[in-house]
Amino acid sequence: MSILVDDDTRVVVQGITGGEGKFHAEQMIDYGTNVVAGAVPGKGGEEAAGVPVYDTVRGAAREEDADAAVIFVPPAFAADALFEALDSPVDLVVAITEGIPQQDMASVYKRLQETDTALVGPNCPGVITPGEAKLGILPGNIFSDGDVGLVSRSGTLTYQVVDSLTQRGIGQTTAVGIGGDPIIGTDFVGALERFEADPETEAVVMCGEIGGEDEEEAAHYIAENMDTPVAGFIAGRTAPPGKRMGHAGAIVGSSGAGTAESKINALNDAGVPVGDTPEEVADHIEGFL
Amino acid sequence: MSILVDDDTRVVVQGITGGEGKFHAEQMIDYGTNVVAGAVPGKGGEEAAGVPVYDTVRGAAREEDADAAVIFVPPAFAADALFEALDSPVDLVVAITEGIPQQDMASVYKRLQETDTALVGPNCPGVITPGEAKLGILPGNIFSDGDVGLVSRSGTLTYQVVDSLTQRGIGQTTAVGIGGDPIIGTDFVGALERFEADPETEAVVMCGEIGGEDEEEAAHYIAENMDTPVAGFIAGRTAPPGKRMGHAGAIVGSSGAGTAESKINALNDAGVPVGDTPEEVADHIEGFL
Amino acid sequence: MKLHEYQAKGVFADAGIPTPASQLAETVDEAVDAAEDIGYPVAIKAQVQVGGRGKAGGIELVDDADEAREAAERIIGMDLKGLHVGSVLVEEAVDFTNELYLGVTMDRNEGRPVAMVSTRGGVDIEEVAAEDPDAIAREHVDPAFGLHPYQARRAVYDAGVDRDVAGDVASVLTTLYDLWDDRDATETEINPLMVTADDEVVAADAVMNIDEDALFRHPDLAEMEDETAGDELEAKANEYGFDYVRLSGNVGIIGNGAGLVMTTLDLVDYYGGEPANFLDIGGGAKAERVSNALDMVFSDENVDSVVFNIFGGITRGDEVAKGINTALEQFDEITKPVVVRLAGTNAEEGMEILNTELVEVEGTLEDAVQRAVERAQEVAQ
Amino acid sequence: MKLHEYQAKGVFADAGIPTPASQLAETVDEAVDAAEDIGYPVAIKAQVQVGGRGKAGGIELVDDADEAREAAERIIGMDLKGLHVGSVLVEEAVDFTNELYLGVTMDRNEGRPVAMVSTRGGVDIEEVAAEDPDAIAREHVDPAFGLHPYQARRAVYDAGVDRDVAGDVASVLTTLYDLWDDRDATETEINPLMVTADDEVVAADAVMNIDEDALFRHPDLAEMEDETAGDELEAKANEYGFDYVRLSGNVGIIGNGAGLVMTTLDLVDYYGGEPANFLDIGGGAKAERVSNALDMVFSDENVDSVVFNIFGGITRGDEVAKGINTALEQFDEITKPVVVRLAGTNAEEGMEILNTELVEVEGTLEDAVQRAVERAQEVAQ
Repeated sequence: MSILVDDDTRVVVQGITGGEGKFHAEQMIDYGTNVVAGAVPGKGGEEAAGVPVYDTVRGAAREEDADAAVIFVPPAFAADALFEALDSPVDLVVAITEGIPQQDMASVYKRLQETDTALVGPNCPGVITPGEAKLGILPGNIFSDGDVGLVSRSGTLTYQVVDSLTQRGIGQTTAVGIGGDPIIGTDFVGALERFEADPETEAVVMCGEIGGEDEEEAAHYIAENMDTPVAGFIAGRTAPPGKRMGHAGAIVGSSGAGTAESKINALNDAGVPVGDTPEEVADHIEGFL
Repeated sequence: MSILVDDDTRVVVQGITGGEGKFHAEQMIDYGTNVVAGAVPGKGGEEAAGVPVYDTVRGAAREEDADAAVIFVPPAFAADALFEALDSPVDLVVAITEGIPQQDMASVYKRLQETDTALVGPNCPGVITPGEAKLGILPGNIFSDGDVGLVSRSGTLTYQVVDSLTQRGIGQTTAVGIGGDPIIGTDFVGALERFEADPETEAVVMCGEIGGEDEEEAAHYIAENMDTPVAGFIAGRTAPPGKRMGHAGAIVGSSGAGTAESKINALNDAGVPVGDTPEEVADHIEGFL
Repeated sequence: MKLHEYQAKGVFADAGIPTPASQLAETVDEAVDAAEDIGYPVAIKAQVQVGGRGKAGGIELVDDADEAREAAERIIGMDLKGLHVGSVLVEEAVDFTNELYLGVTMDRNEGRPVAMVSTRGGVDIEEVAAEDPDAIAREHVDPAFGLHPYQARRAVYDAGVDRDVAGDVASVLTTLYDLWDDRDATETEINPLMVTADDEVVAADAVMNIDEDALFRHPDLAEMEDETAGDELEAKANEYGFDYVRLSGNVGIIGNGAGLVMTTLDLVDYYGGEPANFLDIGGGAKAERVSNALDMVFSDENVDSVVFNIFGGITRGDEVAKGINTALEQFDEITKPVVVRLAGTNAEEGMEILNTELVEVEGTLEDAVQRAVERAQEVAQ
Repeated sequence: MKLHEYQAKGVFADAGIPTPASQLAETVDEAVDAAEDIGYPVAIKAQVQVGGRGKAGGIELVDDADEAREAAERIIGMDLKGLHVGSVLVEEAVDFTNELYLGVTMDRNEGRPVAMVSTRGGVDIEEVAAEDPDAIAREHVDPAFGLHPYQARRAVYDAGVDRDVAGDVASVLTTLYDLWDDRDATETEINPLMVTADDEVVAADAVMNIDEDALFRHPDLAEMEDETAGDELEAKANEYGFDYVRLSGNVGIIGNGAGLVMTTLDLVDYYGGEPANFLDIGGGAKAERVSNALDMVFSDENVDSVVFNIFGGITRGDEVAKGINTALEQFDEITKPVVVRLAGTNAEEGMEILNTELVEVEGTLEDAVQRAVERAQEVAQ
């Protein structure tokens, strides 16, 4: 089993005729993902990455039964692409785009609450269920099929941890990059709920970072609701207050809100061991299995 | 029993320091309505119609346990007053104001869908449960307590029908003026659902008029879901197309949409007798009881 | 409130929608001068608030000054479906390969606006909607967000608009929605939006109806209202603040409350008469409003009798009756028979007070209407 | 991107928020002239992007030209909390009876903006929030609707603002929200909004931070950015398009991906070193970006060693290694020890290719960081 995506997921790629969109659509298809269509206004009737292109996401959803959209659209137009995906409708939207204006995302977030669609991202590497499907830009070859769920705000940090796991022979059910922006769709709790409900996921890695209170909320959720063991990692212990550390969401408030310390304490209080190094996280997971 | 309002309803009057607001607040109180407060920005701490005034509806809801708001606020500010009432929150809002711009009401309507509050109006005479409470401008003395529910898009037409009923000794459970605007809160179906669920309502009068499709939808609802007998009246048989007959919502489309004929046919098809005169409606109701 | 074509085109053009070159003309000479300025062929278009102007002879395409003069002479001052033509729009004739329909209106059943696109422009869109609903692509709009760009595009692609002009058409639709929204319109429409051989789009007609309840925030549009007023009596009603609609019968009707006045009209018809008007004087019945209302129906030549139906609610019947008496006494002569019916609070007291030398009194709505119908028939004979 | 006080005040004043008379001065003479123009007393305020300017000696109230000159001489060019003061704002001193706090920011936990009002203005609002949260009235805003008028009023009444100025304060709050919304701000704030004895309100300070991801639609604000850049290296990073933050340690850090770079910083600290910077070069590792990144850390005097940590995902490790080699070869001399660690796809192949005459190679992140820390300690000794 898995969460969010599997080999039945029928994917439409928004922005499939752009450089990034085309390259990663091909990579997804190579990985075995069931990419059924692209959607680009004005390019309906053409073909890209070997799949038909539609002018609208709704066209792709209707004609090709697409039920998930992956968005590779430049930041200035990404919010509109998100609104379109939500209104097509599809069950899952994965938004890869980095740099979407915060207020655009607040509008999208409002609409999201009115729908039943799950959003992953934006500013995320995507979702992968090893051996079945990947929606996004994750390097498929470092993942392996197995029992550990993974949820992370960061791309390459995820890869780092997965690499450690895979090298120890520990595979993954699904890995979800929830994205590094301040306003995102699926958050830690959203992903953890799904992992908890997935009978095949035996343990979960949760990679957080400074900024916001998502990790604290997750700690609360884990303490109250989870039987599946969770090991954590929090990046940004050395980040100075008031500076944006790469991710728009990775910022400690000038008053000290959103520190790594607060998150680590919350997780520890919830019984979640937090590794000092990525290898230590893998050690904890190995201990759970 | 009754629908929407009874002697437990705790009313805050928005605009209670204005001429209309004050007059009708006094009338409501004279009728026995449990008016507990007024709300007027900048007048907090004052008193009007014998009740305390708050700056905000939320203040009145908190301090006086108000659970229903009646709005007497000029059209330019009425939409904001409606948003405020919906966000206080209260269970019922009755908007008397006539002449609210249509687009303002579309915005309010959107917000209304996101809440659990019932809205009656705008551009309506209000709601009365004879002998218990009246929220609005209806002349209390023509109503009498009894078994007939009444729902109408028009004020004085309601009074005309009620007068006939009362003169025949037929009293009312509750009378609801849903208002003559194109966009309203509680519509015919909304009111009919409540009357159907009210064990004391033995028959219902429904006064429709030209414009829109609410009466057709109500006919469909009655045919599918109602055991309580309904008698109807439709005003505007002689209205020419394209002309607004007093009410903003009372207009037959230039293509012939929203005619009295269509509504009368729909009601007849649903087994609802439609009177040619108000007296005939009273005859039908007398027959039901 | 409906804007004239030339007014709506002005608003559209200011917002960046391409419109043909045009000039308004109120005299034949002005029309010919305008045609010469613009260059032939031009269309001469009657500026009246009614659909189907073309079929009714209100639009003519002319190729030279003689034809322009002839057309202007015929159209200016003509009676078009009952309306006097006071001016014409002289407009560059556009060569087109396609005609599209674009419109934005309120879908009252959904409580939200809807934007529409069809490739079957240039004809009555209501007919298209009736016979082939799928020929119109519709996008319902969340008023809190406005028309999303993807919705404008989707409407255009779903309608099957040619890919080469799709972007421009989507952009016009977006502007049409924004105008609808910003100017408190109840309807904005371009029918047809012409597509030329070199893939330009041009609004060949323009409809813009404004929500009268929102005019207070659009003083510029409110000013245009003076120029759109049709009937003299309707203008007078505007001034008095009455809801008034003129009809073709001979029984004048005055009442309070839209539903009750409509019902009174219906009863006049039901009892064999013909209503002359809808006149709602609103709440209460202050002497001044009553006399204004009477002034209106008395000055309508078609009216042979008047039924005056007031339901006293909060305002008591005896107060209403005093108001009516005072109003009646202001007239030197009551030129047409008036039948009054008072109902509601203190109705009996009211009817006793009424000056029955000036008016007839009936106890029920049905009786009052029947009496007024009889009196009208007597007068008309 | 944080605007300077004078820039934010300019934006607020243009939007109709009352601000005191003020002039920007870059020299002592300009400052004195400005003070004379405005009339005493005036405040001389250092224009630097840091809180607590007053306590740090960056703001002085002066009563005559001598005092103005003395203050300007002291403040212009001073080092304030590590930042060079290049200019001062000379501003009319306002007599006040009350100081309010007004602010709008994004509540990221709720995913929507929040507007705030407090009567405890003029002090650090974060402290107020911590010790007495109820002293701040909050209204969460639905971004699709904006701040409703009732919300602005409610925040003001709930905060307990004096009834005589409530309307004006609500109006300033509405403007503050509109600015936040229209200009893609992440924060707009007035602290304090001064209330004068005759019930006028004046914005005595102004904060406006702009979402850098939205600058593309605000060219006027983007222009102000040039004037707000602080550190020279941070300006260079902007130019190269790197996410870069300068820190105080001596281990330079380059990597790809925010989370992994943050982790590398944390590990440097964990293994007893001190990170000199955060530098995320983003996806892949093209030679040009690598050499730009190296250029940046090499030109930081504080840096004694560099750890270069790349996780090759879609981009293969051997390609990354080639990019690093090419970049390194562009330098005449590698002045500081560089420890490279490659991971991910084709990592082993990549590490074999690396030019180990120019860099040291380690197989794990932990080893690479420890090595770089050691090397920095060696160099520093």
